[in-house]
Amino acid sequence: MKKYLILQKNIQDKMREKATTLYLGPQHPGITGNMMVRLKVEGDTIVKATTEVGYLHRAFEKLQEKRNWLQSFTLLCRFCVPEPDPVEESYARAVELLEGREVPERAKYIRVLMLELARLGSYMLWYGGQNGSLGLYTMGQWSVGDRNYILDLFEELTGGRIYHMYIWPGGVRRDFPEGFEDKVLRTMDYLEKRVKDYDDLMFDNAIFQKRTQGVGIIPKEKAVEWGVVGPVLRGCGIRSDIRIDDPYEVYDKLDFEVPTAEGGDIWARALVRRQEVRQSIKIIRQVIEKIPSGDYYNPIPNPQKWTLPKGDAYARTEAVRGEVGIFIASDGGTKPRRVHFRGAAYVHGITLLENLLVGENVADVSAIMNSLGTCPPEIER
Amino acid sequence: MINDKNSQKIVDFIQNWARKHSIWVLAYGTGCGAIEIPPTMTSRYDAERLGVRGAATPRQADVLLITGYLTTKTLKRVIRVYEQMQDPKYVIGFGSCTINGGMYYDSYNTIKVLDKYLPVDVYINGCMPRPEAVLSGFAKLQELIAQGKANGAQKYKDNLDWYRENQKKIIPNWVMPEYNW
Amino acid sequence: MDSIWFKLLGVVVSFIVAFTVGMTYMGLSRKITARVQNRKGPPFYQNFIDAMKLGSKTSAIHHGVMQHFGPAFLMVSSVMSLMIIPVLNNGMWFSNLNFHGDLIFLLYIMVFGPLGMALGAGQTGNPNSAIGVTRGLSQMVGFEIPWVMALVALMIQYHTTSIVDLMNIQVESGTWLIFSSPFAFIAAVLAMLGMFRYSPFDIVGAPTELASGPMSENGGKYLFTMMSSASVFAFAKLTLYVDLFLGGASNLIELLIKTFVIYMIPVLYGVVSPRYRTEQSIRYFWGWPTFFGLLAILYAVFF
Amino acid sequence: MDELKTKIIERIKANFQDATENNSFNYNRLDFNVNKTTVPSILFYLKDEMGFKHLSHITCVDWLEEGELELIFIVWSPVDKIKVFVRTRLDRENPVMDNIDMIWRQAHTYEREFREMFGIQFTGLEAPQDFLLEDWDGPPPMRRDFHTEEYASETFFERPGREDAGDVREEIIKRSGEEIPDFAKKYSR
Amino acid sequence: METIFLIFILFLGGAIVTWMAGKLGNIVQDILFLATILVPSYLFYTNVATGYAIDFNVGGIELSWGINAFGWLFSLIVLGLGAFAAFYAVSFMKGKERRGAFYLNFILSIMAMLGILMSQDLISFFIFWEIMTWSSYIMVVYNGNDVQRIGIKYFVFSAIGAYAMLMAIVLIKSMTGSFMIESLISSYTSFSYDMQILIPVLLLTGFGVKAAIMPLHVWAPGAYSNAPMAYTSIFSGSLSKMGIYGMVIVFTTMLSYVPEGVWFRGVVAWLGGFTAVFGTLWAIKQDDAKKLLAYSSVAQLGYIIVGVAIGTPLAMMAGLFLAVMHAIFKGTLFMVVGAIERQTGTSNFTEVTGLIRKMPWTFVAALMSIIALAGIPPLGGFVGKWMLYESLITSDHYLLVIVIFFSSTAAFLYCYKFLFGFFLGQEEEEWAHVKEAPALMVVPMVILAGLTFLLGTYPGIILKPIANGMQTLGYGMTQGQLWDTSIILNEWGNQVVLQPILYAILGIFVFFVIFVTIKGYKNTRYVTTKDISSSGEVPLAHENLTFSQGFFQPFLRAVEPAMRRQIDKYYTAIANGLESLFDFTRRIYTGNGQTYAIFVIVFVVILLIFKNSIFG
Repeated sequence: MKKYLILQKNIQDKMREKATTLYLGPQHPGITGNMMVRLKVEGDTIVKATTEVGYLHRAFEKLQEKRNWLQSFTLLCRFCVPEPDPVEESYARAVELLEGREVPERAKYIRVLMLELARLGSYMLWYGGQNGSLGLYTMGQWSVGDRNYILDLFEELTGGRIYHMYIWPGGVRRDFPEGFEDKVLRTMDYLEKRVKDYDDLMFDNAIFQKRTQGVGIIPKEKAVEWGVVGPVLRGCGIRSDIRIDDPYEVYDKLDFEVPTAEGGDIWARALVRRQEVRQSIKIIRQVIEKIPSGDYYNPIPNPQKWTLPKGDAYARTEAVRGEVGIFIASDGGTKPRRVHFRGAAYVHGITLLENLLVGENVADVSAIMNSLGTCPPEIER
Repeated sequence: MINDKNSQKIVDFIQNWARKHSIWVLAYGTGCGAIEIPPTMTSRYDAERLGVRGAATPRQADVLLITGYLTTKTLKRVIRVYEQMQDPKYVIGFGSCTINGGMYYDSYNTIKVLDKYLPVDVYINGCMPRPEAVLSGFAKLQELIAQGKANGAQKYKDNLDWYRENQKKIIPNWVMPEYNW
Repeated sequence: MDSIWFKLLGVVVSFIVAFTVGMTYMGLSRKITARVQNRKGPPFYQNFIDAMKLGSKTSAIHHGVMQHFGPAFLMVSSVMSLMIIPVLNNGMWFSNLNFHGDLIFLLYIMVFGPLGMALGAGQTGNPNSAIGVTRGLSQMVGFEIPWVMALVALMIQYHTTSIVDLMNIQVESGTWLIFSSPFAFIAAVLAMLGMFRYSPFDIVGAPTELASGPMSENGGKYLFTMMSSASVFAFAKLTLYVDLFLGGASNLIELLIKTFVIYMIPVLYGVVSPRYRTEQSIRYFWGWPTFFGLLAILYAVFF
Repeated sequence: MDELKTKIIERIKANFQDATENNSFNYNRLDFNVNKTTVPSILFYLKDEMGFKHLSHITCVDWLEEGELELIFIVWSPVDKIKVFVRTRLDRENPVMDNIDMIWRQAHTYEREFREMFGIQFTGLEAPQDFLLEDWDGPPPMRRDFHTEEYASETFFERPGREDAGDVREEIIKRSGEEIPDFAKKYSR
Repeated sequence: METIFLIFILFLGGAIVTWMAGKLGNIVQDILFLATILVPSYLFYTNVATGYAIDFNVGGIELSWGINAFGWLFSLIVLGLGAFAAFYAVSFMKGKERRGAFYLNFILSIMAMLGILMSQDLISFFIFWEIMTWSSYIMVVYNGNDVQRIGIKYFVFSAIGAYAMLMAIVLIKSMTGSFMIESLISSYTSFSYDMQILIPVLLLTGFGVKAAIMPLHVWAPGAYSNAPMAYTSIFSGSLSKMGIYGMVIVFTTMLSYVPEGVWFRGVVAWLGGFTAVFGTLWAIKQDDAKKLLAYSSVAQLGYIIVGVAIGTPLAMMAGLFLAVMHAIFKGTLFMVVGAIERQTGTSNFTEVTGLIRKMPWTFVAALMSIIALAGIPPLGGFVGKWMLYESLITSDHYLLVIVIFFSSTAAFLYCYKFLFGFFLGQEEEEWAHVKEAPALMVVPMVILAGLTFLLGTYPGIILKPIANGMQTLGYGMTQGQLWDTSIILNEWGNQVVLQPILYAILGIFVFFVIFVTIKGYKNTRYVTTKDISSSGEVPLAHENLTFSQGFFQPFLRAVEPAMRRQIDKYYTAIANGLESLFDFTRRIYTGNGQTYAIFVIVFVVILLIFKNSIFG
């Protein structure tokens, strides 16, 4: 096991260092978004890695203090662009927890549908990113192209491809359009077919296996302590999923499995994600099957005058990258006192990444980052 | 011999035609708009059929795509990258936030008007612009290039002092090699 | 007909042919890759436009004289290879300098360019370039072994080191060397995967790690020269394979068909492969390809 | 759930006298208010003795009117499936807090952020001063007495907006020469 | 007086006078030094004809000095490189301590090498050999650092070689009754079978140490890198060639008469092949330029040994041509390292960087020699490499050619490392003050580098003396058979015509350089190496952007299994074993006179048994 990395004191040292500095980002094809990893390399082995963030700091949490409870949604979905729905859902649920507002059953099912569709879409991007980082660009072309079908569903349901602002406190913004269920099922049929193609191209590929097995290993016994969450944690062989452990919406009424894989390397994480795509499709089918009819929205009062009781709430959601959560604190006014977002990448992208990269090969940095699901806007907000 | 002026015209026409159909976009996702770049490049929208293609380093790139809001920290890098690009070079402002700050109008860390800091050739509005909008932005840029009107780099060169003044207002700690074009 | 000016004209003509064919092939490979990826893809002449655009860039920077010379080194390598590889087995236009078509000389002139380019990349001072160069050179040591084994097998089988002789042998006997020394062909083709630097052997300029590796600092006219050189070189290499194993070609159409078939091997293999790390690719080349090379030598010695 | 909560409260109260609990939630959440000096030890205790291995979140709330900053540590037990909030209050004028990144390494990141955004000094935190911001010389921006709108209008250029709120599509068409597509016409005012 | 004696007297006297002349001032000493090198060389080339020899008698031992065409070829290496190195040394030694000792040993080495070439008898051969060894040993320990390890290693191996040679000489004398090389060769076939094997083995061991062949190469990297660079250029360039000289004679005279010769040749050729491979691999690993070049020398000597050992006309010619080329380019490269070390104070790649704009002429010399070393046309190394490959292929050494080719391709790696490490990469602040080396150092380097260029196109210049030399060794070769002024051929009749290739390469190069230069000339700018596309970031002052640590790590990782076994370790084990043996011996020496007497008796008995069993 690698030694725990401790930031060195002599950062201000003016002597020329021995190790070569490589800047991976912010302008770099291999970086996942706008962030920077400062690599110190000797040969092609990394001796030290420092994540630098802040290129995307838009002060969301400051701005949300200036918006009322509902206006926050325009900002919320921009927290993490590939998969904005879990953030919206967390926020809506946190508000509901604080206010004690009931949500209709149908709305809960629709939320689950949204979350799982978002999960699928995000996995499609991950397919592209993970393979792009290893040089298999065909996979990215396929999966990102197929992701458009999911975005089409979003577009029909919510009006937006990427940003939905669909899940609101008290339910969802609008009901299914006519024939939407069929479209969802058709899309799922198509994706199931495609996922098999992906397996052929990616998981059955000897080079992919060679490149990913034994790279970026997270030790199982340290994983929870290091703050590893989501598929990355399940890739270490630990069965942990907020959908099961701390169930929200209607996940406890749905039948699905939480896949795990042993090893803690990129390959194990990829295996977990491979299964999760299938589980998501299964959940979506169940949602379409089980969704009750009825009201989809428990209306909130005039947002300009809508106040929440003093107190705070914290809601967590299982996103693709892992656990995301929203903490809100209210002082009893029409605007939040504090909204604080917890992203998985906040841990994965900084301390965990810095830790994992030491001793790895330069060639694997991008693959490791992609397998951890580092998403810089989530770190910087 | 051909008249100098006419031959220059023909050469310009051919060069602009080539530039128009070969747009190498610098791989720099400065903001959240970068999420619509992969769909634009991949199978459904396939920008490569217009000659749009990614370039890894600024030395090889033609177009700097500012995908959304620019924080002050990123602005510094963007300027650095822009100045390392080789003429002729173009800037596309992407999304409302580059035009007027968009929803970040009151944020303390993002710039609101991109064209005060960099010469923007084409703005694409929307938050965020759909791939179709991005493609239409590229088409607009192609049109401008063909007409020889996409001369932001020249504007930057001519008004360097003015741009520098604006930039240095935001970036107090200015340590960069001089721009010597 | 033997005058120096005629030869020179022949060089220019074959350069133009090589440039055009190489560029078109690269464009076609982009098109084919796009079709595999469910896309329409750029037009097949997209590479010409890219080259023209790069050529029409108005400014360029360099970090010193070696970077300035780098593209010229590359060009020396590719044009020299083109000149000593007989393009057609009876074309007087394309005969160039082919009486020098010595295989060992070819081996060395083919590394001339990459090494010169490496010097140019080194002078930029960009660590990405330097790392890319070290990867490229290491990988070169990898694939040169099976490649040389294949060539040595041919040499000892036919007692000549000249490409022209090998071509004539095929014309006279009517049997392509691909049939009479199949193991050498396998080893050579596997080595070719590395030579073309398509996936899975494209670690040299892997974008997700090193931006574009040795070419990180080159733009505009430098990149244009390199692109042209790459296309000429690609054509030269393909012609070499056709000359050595597929019996050469008596006219351009035949040559185009044969080279295109050979060219599709690395392209199609590359579309569905991620890239190897450097040491993995070296080990790959020293595995099965070298084994086939040994087989080829044994075959040549004992049969 | 209630049994579990009482058990946890008992154990915590037995070890940390200054901890006051808030057990008013009907879901898996439990709050403890402690002094800031107790925070490292209670977190250590929760992590090592009671199975709260997972640090879910750390957050900071600025109570400007009360002159205090509230730090909240949210820990989660994968075994008992319960969240515990450890809350403490710091003086707003001179916020000093013990560094806890030896308990959870990821707390390091939170501490860097709070140092920058709220001006909380964590004793023994070894990290570069800048985290999200670069060359920032104003007050800590997440404090409620920092007014972002004023700062933005002072620092950045603003594009002047339109005077009226009329329909500008005609104007745009005139400028660009494009036709309004048919589907859009029915929305015309 | 005979000119031959005059030459040696001038050398000897000049050496001593130069040594003493330190008090007269540095310039006088320098001039004396140069004169001592140049005047005898001039006399040698003007007055000593090839094939001429004088016999004389000292104390009842018949001695014979003279030069044949083969020796004359090597004298080119010795005196030619010696003269260039001497000019270089004058400037190199400016302001250094112990100049007198340096000059003395330098001259003695040159004299000893010339003496070896001129010796026609084994006694004077051995004496000159020992002078050469001792003078070079003093140079190895000249700097005084690491004498324990490096000096003793060199000393021990030289001693092993010398004793092997001495034993062979004694055996020869006991069998032929004469020290003359002629008589050895003529009566070799009449030796017993054991002797026919033993004498070449002993002689090859002796020569192999100097030629740094594989199991005996251990001393070379340390010794080459530890001597002053001005001397190392002749140490590696000429001194090692004396081993080759001896080997060639052994192979072409004795071993060509006996059937075991083929077997010998095979073993030595494969040893040479492995020397080339492992020398190259270890060279790639080095971070110090001196070490790198030292290992590279070992590897290059491996090629030469392969060519010499295979011994077909083409192979022999390739080996000898490579020997000449190696003297030129390796001499230059050591001079380059010396110049860089003099100007910067270090020869470590991880420290020095970006000197190309500071030391352009040194760079030109280094570039040319490196291209020659790598064997890339149109420079001289290519001719040698080509002939070597062709000879191996035509003489059915298929696997050896793969081994050699591997080593030669892998050599590109260290070649690039050498150029990149010193000259390319970031131009750092700490080396901003560095200036070009003095003219007296630059000019020899550039001229030598130019020679590689000349020989690459017109190898006939040097192939003619080589063919002449080979004729005296029994190879009948005429111009046009395997070579011409600018054409090289193999035994199957395939040829490379070098002249048009040179013109073509130069033409294409100049054309495209002009193209790149005039295209957009006005808007082409030079920017500093700090202005690189580092992902949009501006690097901090203390951050190192030069890639110099672990340069070829991925490659080394791939060949790691081959490099795990280091031959040094076996020697260390032997040394440790010997140490414990000595420890044991020390216990035997109790100080008691009677025990000593017993030991002496036992020793004599063993000697008698040994003598009877061998000499029967």
